[in-house]
Amino acid sequence: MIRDLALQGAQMLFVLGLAPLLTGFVRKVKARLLRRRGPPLLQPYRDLARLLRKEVVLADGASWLFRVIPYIVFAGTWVAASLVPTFGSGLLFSWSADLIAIIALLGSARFFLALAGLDVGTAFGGIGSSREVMIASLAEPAMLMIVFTLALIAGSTQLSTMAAYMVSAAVGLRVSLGLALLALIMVAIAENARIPVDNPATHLELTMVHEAMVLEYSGRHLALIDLSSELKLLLYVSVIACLFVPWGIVPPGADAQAIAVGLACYLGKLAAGGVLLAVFETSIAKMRVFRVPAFLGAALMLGLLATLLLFVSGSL
Amino acid sequence: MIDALAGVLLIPAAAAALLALLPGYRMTARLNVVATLLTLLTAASLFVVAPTSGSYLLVDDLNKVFIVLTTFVGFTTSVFSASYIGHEMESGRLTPTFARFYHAMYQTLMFAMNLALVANNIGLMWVAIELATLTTVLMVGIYRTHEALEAAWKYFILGSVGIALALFGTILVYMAARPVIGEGVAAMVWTVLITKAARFDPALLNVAFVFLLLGYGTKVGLAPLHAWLPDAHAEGPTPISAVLSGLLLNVALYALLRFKMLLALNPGAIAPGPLMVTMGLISCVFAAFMLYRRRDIKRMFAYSSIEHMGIIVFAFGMGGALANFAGLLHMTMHSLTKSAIFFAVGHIAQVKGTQKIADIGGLTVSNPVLGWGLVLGVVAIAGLPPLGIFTSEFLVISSTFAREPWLAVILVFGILVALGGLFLRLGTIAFGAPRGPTAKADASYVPMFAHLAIVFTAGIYMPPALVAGFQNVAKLLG
Amino acid sequence: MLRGNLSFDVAHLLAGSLVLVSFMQLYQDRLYALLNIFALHALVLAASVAWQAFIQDAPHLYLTATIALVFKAIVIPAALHRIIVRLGIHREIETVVGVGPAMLLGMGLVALSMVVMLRVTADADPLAREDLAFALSVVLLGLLMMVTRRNAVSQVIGFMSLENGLVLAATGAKGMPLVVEISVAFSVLIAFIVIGIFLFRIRERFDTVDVQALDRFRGERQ
Amino acid sequence: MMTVYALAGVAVLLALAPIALAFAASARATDAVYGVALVTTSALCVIAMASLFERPAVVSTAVLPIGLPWLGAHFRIDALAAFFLVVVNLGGVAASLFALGYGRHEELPQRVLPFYPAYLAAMNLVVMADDAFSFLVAWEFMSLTSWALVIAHHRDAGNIRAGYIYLLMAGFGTFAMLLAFGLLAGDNGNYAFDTIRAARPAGGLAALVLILTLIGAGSKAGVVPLHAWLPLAHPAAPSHVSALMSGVMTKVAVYGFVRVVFDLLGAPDWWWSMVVLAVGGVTAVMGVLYALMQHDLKRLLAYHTVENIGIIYIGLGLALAFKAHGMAVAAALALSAALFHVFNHSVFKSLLFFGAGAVLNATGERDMEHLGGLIHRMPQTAFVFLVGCAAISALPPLNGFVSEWLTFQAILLSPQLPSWGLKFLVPAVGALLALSAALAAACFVKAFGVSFLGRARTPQAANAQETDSNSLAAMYFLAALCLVAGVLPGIFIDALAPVTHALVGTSMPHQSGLDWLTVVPIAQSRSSYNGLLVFLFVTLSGSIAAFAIHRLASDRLRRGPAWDCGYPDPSPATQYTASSFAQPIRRVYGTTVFRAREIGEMPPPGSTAPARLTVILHDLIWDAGYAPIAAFIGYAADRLNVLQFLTIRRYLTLVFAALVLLLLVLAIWQ
Repeated sequence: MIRDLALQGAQMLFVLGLAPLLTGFVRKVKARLLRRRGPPLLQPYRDLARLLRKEVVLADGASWLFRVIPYIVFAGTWVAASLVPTFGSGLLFSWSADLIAIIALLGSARFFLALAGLDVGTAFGGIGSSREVMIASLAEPAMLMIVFTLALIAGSTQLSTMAAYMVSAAVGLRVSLGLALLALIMVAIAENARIPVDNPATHLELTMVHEAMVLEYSGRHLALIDLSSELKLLLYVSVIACLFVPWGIVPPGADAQAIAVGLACYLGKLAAGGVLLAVFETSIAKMRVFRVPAFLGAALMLGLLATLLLFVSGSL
Repeated sequence: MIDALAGVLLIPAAAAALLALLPGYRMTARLNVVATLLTLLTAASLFVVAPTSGSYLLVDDLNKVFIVLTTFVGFTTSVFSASYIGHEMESGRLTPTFARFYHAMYQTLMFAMNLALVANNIGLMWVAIELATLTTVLMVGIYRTHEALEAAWKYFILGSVGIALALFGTILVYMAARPVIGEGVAAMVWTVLITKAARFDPALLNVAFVFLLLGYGTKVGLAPLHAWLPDAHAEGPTPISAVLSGLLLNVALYALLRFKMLLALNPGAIAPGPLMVTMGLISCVFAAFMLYRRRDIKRMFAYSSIEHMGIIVFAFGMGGALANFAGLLHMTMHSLTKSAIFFAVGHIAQVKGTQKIADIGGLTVSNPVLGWGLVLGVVAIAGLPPLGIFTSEFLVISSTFAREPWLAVILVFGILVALGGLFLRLGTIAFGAPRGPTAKADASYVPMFAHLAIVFTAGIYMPPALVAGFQNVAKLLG
Repeated sequence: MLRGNLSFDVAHLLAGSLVLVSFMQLYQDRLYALLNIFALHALVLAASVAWQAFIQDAPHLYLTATIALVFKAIVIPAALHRIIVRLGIHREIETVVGVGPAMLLGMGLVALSMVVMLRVTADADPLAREDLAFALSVVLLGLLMMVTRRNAVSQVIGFMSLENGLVLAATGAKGMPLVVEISVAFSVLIAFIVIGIFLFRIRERFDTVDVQALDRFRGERQ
Repeated sequence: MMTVYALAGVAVLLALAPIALAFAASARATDAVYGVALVTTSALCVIAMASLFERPAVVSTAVLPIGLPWLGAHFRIDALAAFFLVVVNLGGVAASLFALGYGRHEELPQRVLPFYPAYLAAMNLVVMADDAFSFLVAWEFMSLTSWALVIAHHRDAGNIRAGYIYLLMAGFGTFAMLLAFGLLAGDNGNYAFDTIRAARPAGGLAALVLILTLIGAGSKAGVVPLHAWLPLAHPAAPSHVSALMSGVMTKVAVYGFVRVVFDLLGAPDWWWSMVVLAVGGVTAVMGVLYALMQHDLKRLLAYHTVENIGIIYIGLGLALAFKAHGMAVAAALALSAALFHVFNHSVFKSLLFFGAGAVLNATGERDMEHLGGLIHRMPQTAFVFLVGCAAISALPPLNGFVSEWLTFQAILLSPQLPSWGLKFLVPAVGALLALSAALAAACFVKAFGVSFLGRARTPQAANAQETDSNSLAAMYFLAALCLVAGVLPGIFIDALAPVTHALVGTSMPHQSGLDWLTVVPIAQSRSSYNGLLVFLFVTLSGSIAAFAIHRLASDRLRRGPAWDCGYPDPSPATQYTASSFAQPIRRVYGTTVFRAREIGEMPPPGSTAPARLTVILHDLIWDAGYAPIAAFIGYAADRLNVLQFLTIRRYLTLVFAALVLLLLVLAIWQ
């Protein structure tokens, strides 16, 4: 019990600590691919620290909600991230929220972030929020269809159970899985505001979505928001990892050495994911906002197709 | 010796003679009320002691219901008409002569209708209905305006043809009965006819029923024989509109029912049901559509009378315990509700000085009591609970749908269309900003609310005695 | 026996001729002529009623016959004659359908009434049966006349011949009570109609008694 | 016995109506009526809870010697009725409490007070009725009273029209139900539910009954395409009544559907569920899309009622499917999900309408384009409204999420269904459900953001005052309920056990007593959710973060002008409006669903005329379904109207024709 509790706590701090590193890693790789030296790996930590130390400049029109939201967003994302099996499955509290609940948690984080965009009453905030919810309105159903597919295969919506099932031989190779993976990647890109849907680095007003939403934030608030988006990226990568490359995940109650192995595997997966993401982002151009629906609609269709194909391909 | 049966005839007759002589409208109006009250009491006594029916007069469960209903509405209407006529006299639309004439005619009408109801002889019944028609013709034309005369003339001509057709049917019934019963009065007496109907010649009965259906159907106001009805309602004095819708239609219906019973007893004859169902449906749907383009409030409610008569005839045409019960209930409720509505409309016309729907508006603001009274009446007539008409419509439709789904669907369609038409107008008449003059209505609301109260009660609770009576009649009608 | 046959034949003849006269009415297109034909109609009716009174030896029917004779054959035609003179409409009758089609329709109606009535089983005595067939056709022809003629006088005539048919049926119905009362009542009705026409004329509300003018105002036409 | 008590309560409400009518003019009437209504509904609520929790198995009945004389009026409280009584009266309590404050601002109290208690009574009676006649009387009486409330503000022609359409649709629905009951009762009129239940109708007849009930109850619940009246009528009424209509009356309609389809009818065929599922899915998505196009706050809420009704029908359809295939446990899960959502929606929809009412009172505005910045003027209202928005957007840890989560769990059981049609339909419906959930979140970001956040767009909004304490109390009460039901769903699911047990033969596994009060629909390994823990985690980590940052890092704060990429514009007109916020979604979905078109007019250079953007939306359902009917009726009325103006001779011709026709019939008969 105590051990599990410790494990859970460790997991929470672990993801919290690891998230900026992943972002930094991706940036670094991207820079390298562009033949730049790029910022050091630990740059995100420095940014966060600096932001945290700075004072907050609050817009005149901002309400109490505007100040609360960063904490809500951070908390929601963090809890969600800490419930995803990273290097070890069977976390103590993993059963308190299944994959659907995790998605819903991220959804509520987005809900409040969009509200924050509208709070000050500026044009850019509005642009950001309205585009964000438009993207979400397609990304969430797509995500849920993917969950359906996997849940129907694994017979569960519990990430630990699903991971355990995926690692077992019973899975076999299914076309549905492929479709689901593809769709999941598309959704993940959209959710994390990466190219081609959105550009985390841009401040070119008319193209930004996420950044426009949080435009009015500064200081510790901004730090929390950035941290939570880094957490989100980590979360998605780990979800993909534990669902589609579940090897090396430590079953509950393993000894320290096994844990170490699992940890190594996990870090490897993260690195691979980061590299792939970077490559993808550098090799593609950002698309116009109103081509995003087509992109995500495709994801939704893929998800639905994957669900339906389950009945024809393979036996349940 | 004079029993209650003779009473319901003699009192109005005597009153008619008296009122024809007496001058001055106030006293005569009161006398009118008293006479109708007496008639009502006499009629009510029929339930206590049922006189034996002779070869000319008859009383049974069926016409008891009708008589009491007739005399009751006759009474309340006379109360209403007392105040109404008073207003008309003051506003000078009626001269004293005509007022006297009006009251005399009113009693004559009462007499004629009672006679038609208690007559045990198909010939006598026919005479009575003709008399009733003629009196109403005269009353419709009483205002001597261009429109009134035109309406009266239309009513007169169409009515006369109807009368002629009905007579021919009556003769045919006699012809059918004679070989079985033998010559003479006996072959025209209900009580005798009923017992022997099975052996009549079916072909003759069929032709007879066709003529009777059209003849009396004209009086019932079934489409396409209805033409006289809207104008007569619209142009006559409002009490007469109330009596027409509330009573005269029922009386004609009563005659129709009697003959239906006759036919139903004869195995060889054509089933009267389908014919009645068809005409009922036509009337209901047709009248429902006619509601939409009405500009005159009285004419609109006249068409709603046609619609409801259609429903009633439909119910009786369907037959069966439930449907017949529903038909009777619907007839009673419709008489009460529709006369109440016409009371309201009469007050409205006097307050606003017009019958044009376009010039009436926001009544619930300008005259709350009147306005809400009208709303309640329309809610009732549209068949919304918890008022009586909902009950009967519920029974008709639910019992029909199990047997003849499509007929029920058509009926429902008609009722819905009618509901739409009524509430479309009600929205502007009763609600919104007030339009037109807002004089105080110095009339008594008692009759209107009395009727509505009864309808309301019946919608929630029906006394077992009444129910038993209705059920007997329903059985009688087969 | 012989009397039975004879009585049957005569009655049959009279009834048949009544139908014939109805056809003649349909054929007319002048008001005066129409009036005269109607008088003839009433005359035939009176005769047939009288005959019925004789063979049924029902004296009260003679009263009906007299009413028919006096009232319908003389008084009413005379009255209508005066109206026509007053209104100066003695020229022609504008019919809705031409005489030819009207006749054809009439034929159809007679055939129809035959078909309907001959369904009647023969045990109802043939006299009544034939009479009814004719009476029905007279009624229908009268109605046909009412709907095919535009002007009020001819409509009144149509109504009266319809009613003649009724009387024919009523008297044909052996031993039917109230026949007299009914014929009286009807005479009153007709009187009302005629008076009505007078009335409207006198009050000068309508410049003609053409029924169309009568309901120039119809319901809610503004 | 319970039934008798409940009837007594209803009688009090009914008696209250005429009294209110008599004293409506007096000043204290408002408080008196709503006060009494509050007490009575709370009593009824207690009664209902007692019969739901204490002795759920016991069915108490009562027969009154009214209604159809040979039948009497039967009333009955079983688990199902008890549950819906709780919903109804909970809504009644909240609305009455709210109205104690809100009702004071009513300018025409005499048009509201008499009908309000009657309306409450009618809804109670529908749920308690145990024979077809009483049911329909109560049902239509409910429509009638609510109609009167809809047209309470009758000087606005729009309200009159709304009431008109409402009454027509209500009549239509009632007649559909009437026909259904006519089928069930047979032509000798066995209207008592017991006899119908005993007959266990099945086969074609039952299918027809199902369709009729779907139409009848659906038209009252606002199922697409029978929803047209709802967004017109619900906003027109005073806000506390709107809350009742949207939050409670639609649930009563759902009750009617459940009562007939799950209780009265016999074993269902599998294809029934396909109909219900398809209807539900379409309703959910269409409802929310309509809502996104609105900028009238109350109408937006009304359209969301349509959406949630769709979600409920999806649950019911799933329950029907599982029941048809004898998968009792799954059916219980789906049914519990649907009923739990019934409860949840009644709570947060009432809450939201109260909030809209408070805003309406404070600003006199229903149009969001004229609001904004209210969070500064009405912080408490803003807070509770936000809770409502989060709940209806199905955000954990609030109650809306739990019921939708349960529905998803039920959907995930669909592969076990043998019939292929369902195998394929259910996932598609699941996609629709997910889509509607996401869109709902978007829509409430818009609703809350545009009306409460940002800067005030009009002086009215700028000078709004916080609403009164009674209204706030009502809203806080409901908000708390949202949280409790979201954090401790197990209690509510267990409360539903007797209901599902009565309707589908079994119930979900007992929830409360599991460690940490987790919800486990089927099995721990399969799926589980723990609202309490999630709530605790979120609050904990949030406050830890806040504490840590404020302690260890800076907590300094400076007010300054908005940054806005360097172009801040003082005019509040530069903010995003409701329609501009919805513009991306409109472009994505609206172009097909509403044939939405945008026409931008740029003035020529040099002219000072403003540039305008016109948006054209078509309500295709109205254009295709309702407009033609109206047109037909108008056309027929015109054609037939000729018959009013014929000459006497033509009328005679009609008579003549009828005569000849009938004679011909005789001639060819036999």
